[in-house]
Amino acid sequence: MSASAEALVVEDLHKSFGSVEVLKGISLVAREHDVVSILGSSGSGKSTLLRCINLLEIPDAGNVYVHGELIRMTTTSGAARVPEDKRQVERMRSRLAMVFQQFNLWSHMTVLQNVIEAPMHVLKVPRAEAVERAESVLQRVDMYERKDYYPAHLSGGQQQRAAIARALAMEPAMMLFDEPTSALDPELVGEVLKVIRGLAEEGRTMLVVTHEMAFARDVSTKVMFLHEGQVEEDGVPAQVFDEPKSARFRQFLAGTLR
Amino acid sequence: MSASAEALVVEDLHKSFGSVEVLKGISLVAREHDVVSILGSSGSGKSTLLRCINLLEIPDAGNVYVHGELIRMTTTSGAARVPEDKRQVERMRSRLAMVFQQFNLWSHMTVLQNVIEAPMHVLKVPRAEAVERAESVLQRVDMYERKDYYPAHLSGGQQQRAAIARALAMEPAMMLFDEPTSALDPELVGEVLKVIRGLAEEGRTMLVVTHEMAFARDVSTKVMFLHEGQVEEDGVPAQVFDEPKSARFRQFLAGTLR
Amino acid sequence: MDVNVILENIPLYIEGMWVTVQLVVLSLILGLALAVPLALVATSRRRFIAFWPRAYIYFFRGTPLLVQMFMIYHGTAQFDWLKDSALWVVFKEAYWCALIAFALNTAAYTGEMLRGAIAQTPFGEVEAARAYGMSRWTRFRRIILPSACRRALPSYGNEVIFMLHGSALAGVITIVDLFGAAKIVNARHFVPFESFMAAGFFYLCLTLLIVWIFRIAETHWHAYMRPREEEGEEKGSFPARSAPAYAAKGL
Amino acid sequence: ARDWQVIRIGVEGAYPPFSALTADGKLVGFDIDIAHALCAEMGAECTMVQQDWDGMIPALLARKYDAIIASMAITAERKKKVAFTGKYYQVPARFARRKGSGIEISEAGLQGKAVGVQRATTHDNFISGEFGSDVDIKRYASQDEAYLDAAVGRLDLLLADSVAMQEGFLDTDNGKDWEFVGPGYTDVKYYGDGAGIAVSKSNQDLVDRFNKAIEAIRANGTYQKINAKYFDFDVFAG
Amino acid sequence: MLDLHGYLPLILKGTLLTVEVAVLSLLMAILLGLIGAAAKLSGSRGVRLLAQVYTTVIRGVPDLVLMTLIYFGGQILVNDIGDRLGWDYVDVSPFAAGVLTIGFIFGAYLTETFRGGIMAVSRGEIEAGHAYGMTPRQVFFRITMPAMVRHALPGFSNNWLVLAKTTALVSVIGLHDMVYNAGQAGGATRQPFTFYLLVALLFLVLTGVSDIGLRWVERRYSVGVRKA
Ligand SMILES: Nc1ncnc2c1ncn2[C@@H]1O[C@H](COP(=O)(O)OP(=O)(O)OP(=O)(O)O)[C@@H](O)[C@H]1O
Ligand SMILES: Nc1ncnc2c1ncn2[C@@H]1O[C@H](COP(=O)(O)OP(=O)(O)OP(=O)(O)O)[C@@H](O)[C@H]1O
Ligand SMILES: [Mg+2]
Ligand SMILES: [Mg+2]
Repeated sequence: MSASAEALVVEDLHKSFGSVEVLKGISLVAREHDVVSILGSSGSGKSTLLRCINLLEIPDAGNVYVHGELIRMTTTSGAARVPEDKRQVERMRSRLAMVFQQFNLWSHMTVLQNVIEAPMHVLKVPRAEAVERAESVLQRVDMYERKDYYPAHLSGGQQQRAAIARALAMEPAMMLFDEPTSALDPELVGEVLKVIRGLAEEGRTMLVVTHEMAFARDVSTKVMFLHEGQVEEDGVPAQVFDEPKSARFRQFLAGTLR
Repeated sequence: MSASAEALVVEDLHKSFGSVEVLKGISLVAREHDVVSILGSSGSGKSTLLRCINLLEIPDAGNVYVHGELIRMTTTSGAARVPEDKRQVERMRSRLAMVFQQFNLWSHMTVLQNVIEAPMHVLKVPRAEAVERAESVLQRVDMYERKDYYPAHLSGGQQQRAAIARALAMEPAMMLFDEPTSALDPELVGEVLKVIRGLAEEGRTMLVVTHEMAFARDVSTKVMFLHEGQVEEDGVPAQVFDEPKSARFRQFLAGTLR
Repeated sequence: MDVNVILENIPLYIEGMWVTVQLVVLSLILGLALAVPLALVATSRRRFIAFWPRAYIYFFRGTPLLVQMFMIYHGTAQFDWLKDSALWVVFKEAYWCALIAFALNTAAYTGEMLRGAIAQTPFGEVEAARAYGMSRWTRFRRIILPSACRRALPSYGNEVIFMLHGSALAGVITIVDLFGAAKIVNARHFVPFESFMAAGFFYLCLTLLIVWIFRIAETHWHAYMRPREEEGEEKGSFPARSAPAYAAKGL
Repeated sequence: ARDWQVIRIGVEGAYPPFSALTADGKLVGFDIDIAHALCAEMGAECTMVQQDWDGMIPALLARKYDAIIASMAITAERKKKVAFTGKYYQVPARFARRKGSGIEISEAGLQGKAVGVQRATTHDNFISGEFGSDVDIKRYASQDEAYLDAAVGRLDLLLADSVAMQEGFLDTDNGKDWEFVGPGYTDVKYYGDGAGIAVSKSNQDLVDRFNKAIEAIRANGTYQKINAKYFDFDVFAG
Repeated sequence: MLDLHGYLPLILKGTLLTVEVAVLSLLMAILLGLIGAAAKLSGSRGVRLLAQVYTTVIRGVPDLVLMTLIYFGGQILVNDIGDRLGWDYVDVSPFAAGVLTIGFIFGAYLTETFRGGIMAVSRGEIEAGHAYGMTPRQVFFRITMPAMVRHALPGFSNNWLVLAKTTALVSVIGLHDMVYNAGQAGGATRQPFTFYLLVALLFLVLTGVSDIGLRWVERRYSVGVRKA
């Protein structure tokens, strides 16, 4: 494998809520075509990490580089840390498409409207082109027949696939998945993982928070285990799963029951 | 194992909603100390079966015997099937304690109040005794410290354990669990399954609708796989899991990914 | 019961009804135009800015419409500078006074309704919009406002009905609206029961008309909240939302 | 039949100087004094029930009180519903205009003018009947409200009882910019036979008692004393 | 600042009357509301229909029109009944008419509030009651009702605030409440704005104080509810 470019670099990220420090210095490098699985027990800070990366939460310290570009932060008079340039953040967000655990589809729009919304109003793609693009991604996730449904009329798995289509339609440089299957029943889990696996095979760069060990082991190029806001273990899947160095991670693997 | 008495017998249960037949003749025998796992994909009729057993839904046809006693049904002038004797139903229900998937704790009562409510007002246990009993079951499920919390202030796993305590306090002849873990995250799943496993080891008679194959295999004495309202496969776990006869069940097992 | 008196006076009632409809429609349009900016400013995170629309809303929701109308109709005449200004052309007429009072009043109620609906926007949906790089204004225009308007629709239906009811107060200050017409019929023929019963009947008809219009609007706008109507849908459909709690409003 | 030891009398309270409310809520005025005098004459105990003009007759019909003493003109239309005593006073109606407005009382002069009257009065009937299509009639629940709107400039003309208007408006601060215009009207078609006391038709005996009492107070000088308290002319003849 | 020309006592007397009318009609409305909600949820079609007509008509007709109608119509009705039973005259005073009308109107609104509260109680909780062998009566009084209070409270508060403001209408049927008295004082002093503003402020005090009180009650009743 040739050394591909660094799609995302996170340096020493810190985040506290009140007096609780949730992220205690996380660093992470994702090259192009990397699929990074983020593991960790509940409350270990996985979601917070993803949300800090695209600045849905403002980190207290640390840097994020997207394709080598530093997201510049500054400090207000009130001592709050804020992005220096809102435009830069909006541009960055339009390149890192996030897929939420709870889908967060816009409930008053049909699937198709959901998918064309951001391309049209963020990327300013003309409507006809946005629709064309949307129809092709919907076909990819096998949701074309449901394009005129409202989110409330879809099953969990269908909603999740619509959310993935919405993200794909942005033609993002990178996709962030936050536990994309944990709200689904076992059969739907399989369905959604198949779609993500397909994206991985295409060579998309992805960060995936997941509880599915089989998926982490088979699909990802890197695995990262968070524990109490720190990276407790990371490496390529074979190494991490077969020779875990951290006692806590070994315990976690044992605790997953199967 | 000595042939123990039949705690629950279900004979040829039928149930339709409108024109859709959801249960197409289900029969089932649970002896004392049996732990019956009910498997099946979404919509196969598992919840409906449990709800028909304690008459939260009225079956269209079929008989239910609890400890050999037939729950008598009759037909009204309006051709609706109704229980012949409401008292009998109430008595039966007080012996088959149900634990709901959505917990259904009474939100205006604390955990302790939830647990003493039915013993006091259905079984007419004096308050002091009800409290004593409640405290002991709360200790059993490790919820004693939270007894004065309201349900909304508990985590999912804690709510589920409170719901189990509420059922246990009725000292029921039998417990019905409807997907007791599907609303929980992986670590809470383990926590709740441990409690149920403990109950099984005590020799309680239980019917458990579940998606956790490991649990079904390790804990239950009988497994039953429902498909489109019919019993597609049943037997002891070893036999059912290792040599499944039904093609559909084999597919179901494969679909659960691990 | 003297039905003939009513039949003879139908033209008067129709005229009054027309005035009522005019008053209600105009005040709703003005009120809505005022309510959107009001709600927007009231949701501002900066307290000092949000204070003013909230104070406005608090005053108009906390006092009776009758008193508000009297303040504008009788009250304005207290000020000589106002009577000498060009504005007097407007305040001189009972009709305009009533219209102003109604519009200010409904703006407060509608503004509060929208503010509430905006505050209730599912957090995840707003966050998704942020995550896709939408700017503040795009988020408001494309996600928050359309979704809030839909949620506010049922309570806005109630507001329209209450505006219709409130408009009967116009009859108190010399305007011959539907209630004013009934008062004239009563005054001429001394038939309070019949004359007001007839007015009540016409108001009931107008109310039912409004309810019907809103039902159609909801069928159109709330498709996403209802179970799909098509045959043979699989599971996963959303439970029908329970009817909105009936929100009442004062006069 | 009742013995009429206790009589409830409906009065208005917003029609100075015939009836008005003081700051502390007491009823005063010519109608009120006459009512008390008549009751004293009849040896009856009277309670005054204040009622807005709009509901005056309906309330009598609903038996909220037994008689109306509220400067109510005896007209044919009203006689269909209630019984009247003979008049207890009569004065003509007149228009009033703002000084210097130059409005003349004619069809052309009234064209498009805002004329204030009290709703359901003889004046309302008169203006509606004679000039209804030409003028913008503003109807008020009480005469006081009409005066207020006239004072602030919402009206071009007022039509009311000349005496009531003189005392209750033109002579007050509110009415200092206003003056009478045109003739006095006593047209029987609209104005009937002066102001009388209205009583339910089923209580003819009470009408008789009131008639006797009116004669008695006119004969014994009580009426003149009350007359003199409010006016410097005889309101009975008009 | 505010020169009230000695009219303050008159206004305050009116305020007292306003409060009296409001409280009495609230009591009547609660009673009618509970009956109405029970009727709407009852098994009998006739009873349900009756309740439906009640709430529809009341919600369809302006308060002012209803009040005028009941003030006069109510008296005629009472007279008719009285005549038949040989009673002496029974007076429907403006006070009684005001209280009856407002109570009657808000009974309909509270019917909806209470019904909505009952329906908002989670089906699962009710089902759990049945599943543990409670009788329907027990489920209603031990589970549904206490849970309903919490759901109905916001609607109830809202209705009370509206009711308090609706009392202003009694001035139109000649009751000397604070709005009526303000009109008198405003006319006599030629300062109507001053007096109506005073009354508006008094209403704000009334609604403001109730608001604080009701919020306290709501907080007490919403223990066990997680706020987003
Ligand atoms: N907005 C917030 N305010 C306060 N605490 C927060 C907030 N968001 C998260 N936390 C806390 O931060 C910790 C980490 O939360 P996070 O959501 O990142 O966990 P997670 O690893 O995603 O867990 P899970 O697997 O349950 O989703 C938790 O203890 C949580 O309670
Ligand atoms: N009250 C009802 N009215 C109409 N249809 C119903 C009703 N309850 C259940 N059904 C239908 O009956 C079928 C079986 O439902 P049931 O809840 O028993 O499935 P399940 O096996 O428990 O599924 P899951 O694993 O998703 O809980 C489904 O197709 C469902 O849509
Ligand atoms: Mg998370
Ligand atoms: Mg189920």
